Amino acid sequence: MAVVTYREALNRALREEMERDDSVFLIGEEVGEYDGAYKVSKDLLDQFGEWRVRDTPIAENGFAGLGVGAAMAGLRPVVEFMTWNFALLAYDAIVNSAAKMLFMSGGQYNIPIVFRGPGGAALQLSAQHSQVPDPWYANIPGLKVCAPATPADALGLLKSAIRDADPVVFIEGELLYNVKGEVPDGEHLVPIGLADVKRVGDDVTIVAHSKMVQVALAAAEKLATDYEIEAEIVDLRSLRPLDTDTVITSVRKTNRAVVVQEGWPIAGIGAQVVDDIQREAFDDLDAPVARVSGLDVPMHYARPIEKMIVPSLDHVVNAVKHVCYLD
Amino acid sequence: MAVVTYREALNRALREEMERDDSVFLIGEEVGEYDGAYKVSKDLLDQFGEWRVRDTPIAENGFAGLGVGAAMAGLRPVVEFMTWNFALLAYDAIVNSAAKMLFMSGGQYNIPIVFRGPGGAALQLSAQHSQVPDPWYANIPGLKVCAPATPADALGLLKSAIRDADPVVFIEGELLYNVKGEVPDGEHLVPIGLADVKRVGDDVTIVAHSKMVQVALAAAEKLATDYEIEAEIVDLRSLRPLDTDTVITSVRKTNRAVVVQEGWPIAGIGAQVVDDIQREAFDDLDAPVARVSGLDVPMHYARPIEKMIVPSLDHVVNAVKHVCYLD
Amino acid sequence: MEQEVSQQEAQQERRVADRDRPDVDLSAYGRELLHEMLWSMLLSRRFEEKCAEAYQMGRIGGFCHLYIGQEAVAVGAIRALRSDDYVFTAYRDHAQAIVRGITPRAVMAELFGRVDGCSGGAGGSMHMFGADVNFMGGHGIVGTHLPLAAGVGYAIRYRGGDQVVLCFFGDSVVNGGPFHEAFNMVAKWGLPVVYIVENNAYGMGTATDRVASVEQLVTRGHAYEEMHSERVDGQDVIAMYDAVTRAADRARDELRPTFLEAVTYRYLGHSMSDPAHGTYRTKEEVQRERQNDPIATLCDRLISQDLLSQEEYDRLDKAAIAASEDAAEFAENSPAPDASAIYENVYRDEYLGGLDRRDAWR
Amino acid sequence: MEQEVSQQEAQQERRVADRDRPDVDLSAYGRELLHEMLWSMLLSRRFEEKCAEAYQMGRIGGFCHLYIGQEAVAVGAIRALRSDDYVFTAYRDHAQAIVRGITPRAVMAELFGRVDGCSGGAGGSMHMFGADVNFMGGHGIVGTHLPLAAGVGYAIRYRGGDQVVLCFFGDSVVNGGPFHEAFNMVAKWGLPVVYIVENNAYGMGTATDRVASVEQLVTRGHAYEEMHSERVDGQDVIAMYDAVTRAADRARDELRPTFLEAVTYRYLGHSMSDPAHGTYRTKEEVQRERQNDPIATLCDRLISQDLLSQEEYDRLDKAAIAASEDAAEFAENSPAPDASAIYENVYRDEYLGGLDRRDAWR
Ligand SMILES: Cc1ncc(C[n+]2csc(CCOP(=O)(O)OP(=O)(O)O)c2C)c(N)n1
Ligand SMILES: Cc1ncc(C[n+]2csc(CCOP(=O)(O)OP(=O)(O)O)c2C)c(N)n1
Ligand SMILES: [Mg+2]
Ligand SMILES: [Mg+2]
Repeated sequence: MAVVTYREALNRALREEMERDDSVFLIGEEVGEYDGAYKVSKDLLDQFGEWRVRDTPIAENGFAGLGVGAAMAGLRPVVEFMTWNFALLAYDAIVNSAAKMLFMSGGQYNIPIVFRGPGGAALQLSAQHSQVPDPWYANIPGLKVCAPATPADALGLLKSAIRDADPVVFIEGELLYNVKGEVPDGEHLVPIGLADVKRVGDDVTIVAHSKMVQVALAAAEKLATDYEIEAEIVDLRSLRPLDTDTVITSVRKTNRAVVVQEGWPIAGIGAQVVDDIQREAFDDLDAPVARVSGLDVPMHYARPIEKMIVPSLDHVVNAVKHVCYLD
Repeated sequence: MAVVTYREALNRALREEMERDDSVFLIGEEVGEYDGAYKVSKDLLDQFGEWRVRDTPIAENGFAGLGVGAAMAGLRPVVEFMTWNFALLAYDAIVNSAAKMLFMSGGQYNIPIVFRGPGGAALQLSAQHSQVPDPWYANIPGLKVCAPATPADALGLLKSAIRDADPVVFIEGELLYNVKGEVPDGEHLVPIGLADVKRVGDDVTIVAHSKMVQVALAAAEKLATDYEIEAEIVDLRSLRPLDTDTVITSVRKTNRAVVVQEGWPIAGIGAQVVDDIQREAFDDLDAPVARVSGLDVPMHYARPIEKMIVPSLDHVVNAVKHVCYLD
Repeated sequence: MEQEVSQQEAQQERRVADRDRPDVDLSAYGRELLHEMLWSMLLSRRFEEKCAEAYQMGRIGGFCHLYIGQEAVAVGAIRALRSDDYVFTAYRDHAQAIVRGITPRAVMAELFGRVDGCSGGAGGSMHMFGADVNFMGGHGIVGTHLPLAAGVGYAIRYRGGDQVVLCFFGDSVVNGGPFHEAFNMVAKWGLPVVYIVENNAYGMGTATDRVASVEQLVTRGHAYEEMHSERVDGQDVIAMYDAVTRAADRARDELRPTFLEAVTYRYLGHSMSDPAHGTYRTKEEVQRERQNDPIATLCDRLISQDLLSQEEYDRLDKAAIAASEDAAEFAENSPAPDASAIYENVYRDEYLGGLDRRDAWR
Repeated sequence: MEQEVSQQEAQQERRVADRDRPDVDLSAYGRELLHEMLWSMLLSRRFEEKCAEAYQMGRIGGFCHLYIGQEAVAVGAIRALRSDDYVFTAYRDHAQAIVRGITPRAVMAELFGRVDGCSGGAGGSMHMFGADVNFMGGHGIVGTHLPLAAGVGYAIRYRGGDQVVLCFFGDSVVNGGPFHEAFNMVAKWGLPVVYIVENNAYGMGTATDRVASVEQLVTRGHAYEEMHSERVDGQDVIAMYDAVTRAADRARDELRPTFLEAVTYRYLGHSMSDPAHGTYRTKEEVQRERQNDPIATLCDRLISQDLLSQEEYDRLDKAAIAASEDAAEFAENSPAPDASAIYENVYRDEYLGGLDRRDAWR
C-alpha cells in the first residue's frame, strides 16, 4: 500500500490504462506540454506522444464531439475538461451525442469515452468557476457518472471508467487533488455503481460523495466525541447508477439519514437519494431525511461568504442533530 | 372568456407585451417570416418589423448570448428555442451568463430575458428531439423556470416572465400547443412561483406540471369513476421557485401524494417535490410518496415503445392505487 | 416583401449562373459507373416518393425530411469513396444511407419503426445507421456531427490508416460554432475529412443569405489555411464525383482536409409537414430549379453521348420503383419492437442495480 | 522539443517583424492625450505590480490574471472611445476596468473581496463591472462574452443610437464556436461592434499557432465579408488608438463592424499561480519581448519628440505608484461583506417563497 495523492492516483490510472490498451488516449486543454492545468496528466506526453496526449484548442464542444467520433471508430478517448464549468459548452456533445448514440443506432455504436475534470468550488473562484455539475449528468440515461472521494477510489473508478463500453462522466474534486490516501499496489479496479461504507455506525446514516465525504468524516468524529452519535457514512462514489441498496441497508439499521451534497439543492442528486430512501425505507425512518446542500445561490468571491455557501462540518453536525431531535 | 389554444395564448402574450413595452423583442430561428416553427409568433413580424422579430442563424449559443447582452443594455429579449433540445448548445449562455450576471456584478446588471420554446416528447421524434429539460434549469439559482399546462396559465405566466427583471426559462409543452382552454379577456397575469389547484379532492394529492397536468386530470376522472378516489391536483406551474406551501397544504389534507413528471427520474424535479413533502409533511403521510416519471431511457422512435416510455393515465392511476394500498 | 422576393431572385440567378457544366465526354467514366450513378439517383428519388406516400398514410411518424432534388450530391460524393471510408450526415439521411449501401428495405423498415430497420426502429427517419458499411448516422442536432466526423478522422490518423471521412451537412451549419471548431481542428491536425455543405438555398424557411454573412459559403473555408475549399455544382453528379475523388486523394495522400460547397436545391418542403412553397419561396422559383434536375440532366447527357438508351433508362426507373415498393412491403411486414427494446441499448456494459428500479411498480 | 523551440522562435520573429512603427510626428495628438495614455499605462502597470504583491500576501484570492506587457492595447483602444460607448473583456480585466474609469480603489477592493469593490466583492479578479462607465465585465468562460457584446450592439441599433461596443478577448478565442457565431451575426446585421483579439502569443501554456489553423489571426476575419479586419501592433499605443478610432467611426457611420488583431505579449505567467516562463516558453523569449515594452517605447518617443520630459515621466510614475498604494490601503480598510450578501443579488424581482426554505435549519 502506497500513500499517494488523489492527483497521483488519477495520473497512475491514466498511465496504466494507456500502457495496457493503445486505443486509450487523452485530449483536452493543456493536457500535454503543460502536464494538465492541475497536473493530472504529468509526464504522459513524453511517454505516449502527441497523438495519444493531445493539446486542444479552447473548443469544448468541438473536442468533446471529436472524442465521441473517435469512440465510434473504436478508440477509447479520455476527454479532460479543465473544469466542469467549461463543459457547459459541451453539454450537447455529451447529452445529445455520447449518451444517445448506442440507443438511437439500435445498438450499433457504443461510445467508450470518459469525460473527466474537476468540479465543485475551490477557493474564491466565484460564480462561473465553482459549480457542481452532478445532477446535470446524473439525470441523463446513457451516461454513467462517478465522483470519487479518495485516491484509491479515484484510481479504481477511473480505470473502470476507461474500460467501460459506455460514456462515463467522471467528476473529480477540485479541492481533493492534494488529498492523500492509501492505494493498493497491484491492479485496482472499483466497479461503477457500488457505494462504499466509509465509516460504520449505528445511529445515523450520512450519505455523501466526493469532497463531502471528507466533510462527513470530520463531522462524524465530532459527533462521536461531542454527542456520542456514531454515524455511518455511505460514500456513493457513483451517481449513476446510484447504489440504492447500500443506502437502504444502512438506513434500515440506523433509522435516520442525512444526505450531504455540495451542489445546489433544487433537483440535486441528494433529492434523488431522499426519494429513494423514503420510497424504500419509509417505515424504518424515525425522522424525515435531512439534506445538507450548497446554498441556493451563485458562488460569491469573498472568502467569508464562500465559506457560508459551501456545506461544512458544522452544517453536517447540525443536520445530524436535527434528525436525532437534538436541536 | 374566450376559448383559445395554448399556441394562441402564447401569441397573445407576446403581442400584448410587445405593444405595451417597446423594449420587448423576439429572436430565434424562423420566428419571423415563417411565423415560428410552431406558429407561436404568427403575424408578429408584420406588426413589429425585423428588429423586433428577428430570424436568427442556427447558432443557439450565439443568439442566446446576444439576448443576454441586449438585456444588459436594457432591452427585454424573448429568445425562442425551436425546441429545448437545441438549447443544450446554449446551456452555457443561460447558466454561466444569464443566471450569474446580477450576482457576479454585485447587483449592477440584471438580465430581464425570457428563454422559451417547447419541451418534452411530441410524436415519434426519437432520442435527440424528445427531452424534458426541467431539472437542468430548475437546479440553477439566478433563473426562474415556468412550465404552464393550460392556455390561461401560458398567457399569464409568459406575460409575467416578460415583465420579470430576471432571466426566466419558459418551457412550453410541445403537445400542448393545440390544447384549448378558457382565457380571461382583459389583462391576465399569473405570478411566477405560485402553484394552482386544478382539481379539488380529499383522498390523494397528485403534483404535476405542463403536459402531465392534463394526464393527471384524465387519471383523476378515472380514479373517481372506477375507484371512488377523489384526487387533488396541484399544478406546479413554476419549477423555480417551487410553491412548496401549496403542495404541503394539500398533502396535509390528503395524507397521500403522487408526483408526476414527464422527464427522467434521477434527480428530476419530482425528486425535489418528494424531498420537500417528506421534510415538511412527514408525519402527515400515510404512505411513501410515489413518483411517476418518464422511463430512464432515451426516447425510442417506434410509437408503441414511445407510449410505454412517456407517463400515461394508466401509470398515474396505478401509482395512486399504490399509495392508497389498492394494488 | 417585394424587395425580399427580388432579393431571392437575385440569389437564384447567382446560384445558377455559377454553374458550369461543360459538355465533356463522359465515356471515360465507363458505362458501369455512369449507370450505377443514374441508378442510385433514381432509386433514391423513387424511394423517397414512396416515403412521402407512406408518411401520408401514417406509416411513417415524426419528422421526415426528403432529399428529392439533391440526389446528385450524395451519389456523386459517395460513389467516389472506398468501401472502408466513413460517411456522416444530418437528419436528411435516407438517400445517403441507401447510396452508401444500407438496403432500401432496412431504411424503410426504420422509417416504419420496425425491428428490421437499420437502427432497429429506435432511430427513425433522422437516425439511420449502418455499421457494416461505415454509415455513421443520421444526426439530428444541426451541425453537431461535424466534430464527430473529425473524431473519426482523428482515429484514422491515430492508427495510421488511409481511409477518408465524408461528412455532409446543410447550409445553415456554416453559421454555427460546431462548424468552426471542427474545421479548425481538422485543418490544424491534418485529419482526412471531406466536408460537404449542401447549399440547397434554405435552412427550413430561411434563405441562406438571410443569415450567413458571406455571399458564397465556400468563403468560410478561407479561414482555415490548411484546408482546401472549393465550390461545386451539386446538380451535376459528375462534378460531384470528380471533386470528391480529388478531395479523397488529397486526404489520403497529403493528409489535407477539404471543404466543398455543393450548390443544390430542395424541391419539397423542409420536412413532410412543411409545404413545398409558400411563405418563404415562390412556386415559380421551385419550378425554375426543377428544370435543372440532376437526374434528368444526367439522363440527357448520357443519351446524347450514346452512353444510355431510353429503354435502359426505363428499365432502371422501373427497377427503382419496384425496389421502393418492395421496401415498403417488407417494412409493412416487419414486426414492431416489443417492450424488451426499452432497456436494451441504453448501456452496452453492465449497469449495476438495474435501470428500472424506480419504475418497477408501474 | 528542440524543433518546437525553434518553431516558437520563428513565430516570435514573425510577430516582431510584422511590427511597423514609423517615426511619425506625435504632436498632432496633443500633449494632453499623449500624457493621458502614458499615465493610464503606467497606472495599470503599477497597479498590477501591487496586485502581485497583495496576491502573494494572501490579500487576493482565486485566479488572478495580470495584464503586464499588454497595456498599450487597452489604453489605445479605450481612449479612442466616447464615454457612452461600451466595453467588454474577459477575466484579464483589471487594466481595462481602470482605463475605462473604474477607480483603482474600487478595483482593488474587488480583488480583496470587499464591499467597496466595483462588484461588491462578489466577482473578484475575473468579474469587474462598472455600470456607470458602461464597463460590462469581466467574463470568465473563454469566448462567451463575444455574443454578449453583439447583444449590446443589437440594442444600440434597435434604439437607433450611435454608440459603439468594444470587446477584447484572448487569442485562444478564435478557435471556439462563440467567436464564429458572434462574428456572423454582427457582420450580417451590421452591429456597431469592434472586436479586438489580444494576441499575446499564448493561451495559458499553449502557443497560439499550436492550436489555430491560421498563421495570422486576422485571417479569420475574412470569413465575414461585411466586417473589416486588420492587424495592429498592440505594443504601440498610438497604432491602437488610430485603429480603434477608425473602427469606431466605421461602426458609427457605416454600421460596419471591425475585427482587429492586436499583436502583443504577456510578460508574466497566465495567472499568479503560473510561472512567467518554464515549460512552454523560455526566459530568453520573455526577455526579448520585454525589450519591446509599450510604456518604455511611448516614453522614448515622447521624450525624443520633446513631448515629455524625464521629470514629467517621473512624476507620472510616482503618482501611479501612489495611486496603487492608496488603492491597496483603501481595499484593506474596506469591510468584508456580511451574511446579508448571500441572498442579495440572486434575483432583482420578488422570488416567491424565499430562497432559503431548504437551508433554514442550518
Ligand atoms: C441546433 C439545432 N437547431 C435547430 C434545429 C431545428 N432544425 C432542424 S433542420 C433545420 C434547418 C437546417 O437547414 P440546413 O442546415 O440548411 O439543412 P437542410 O434542412 O436544408 O438540409 C432546423 C432549424 C436543429 N435540429 N438543431
Ligand atoms: C471555455 C473555457 N475553457 C477553458 C477555460 C480555462 N482558461 C482560462 S484562460 C485560458 C486561456 C485563454 O487564453 P487566451 O484566450 O489567449 O487569453 P489570455 O489568457 O492570453 O489573455 C483557459 C484555457 C475557460 N476559462 N473557459
Ligand atoms: Mg439547407
Ligand atoms: Mg493569449
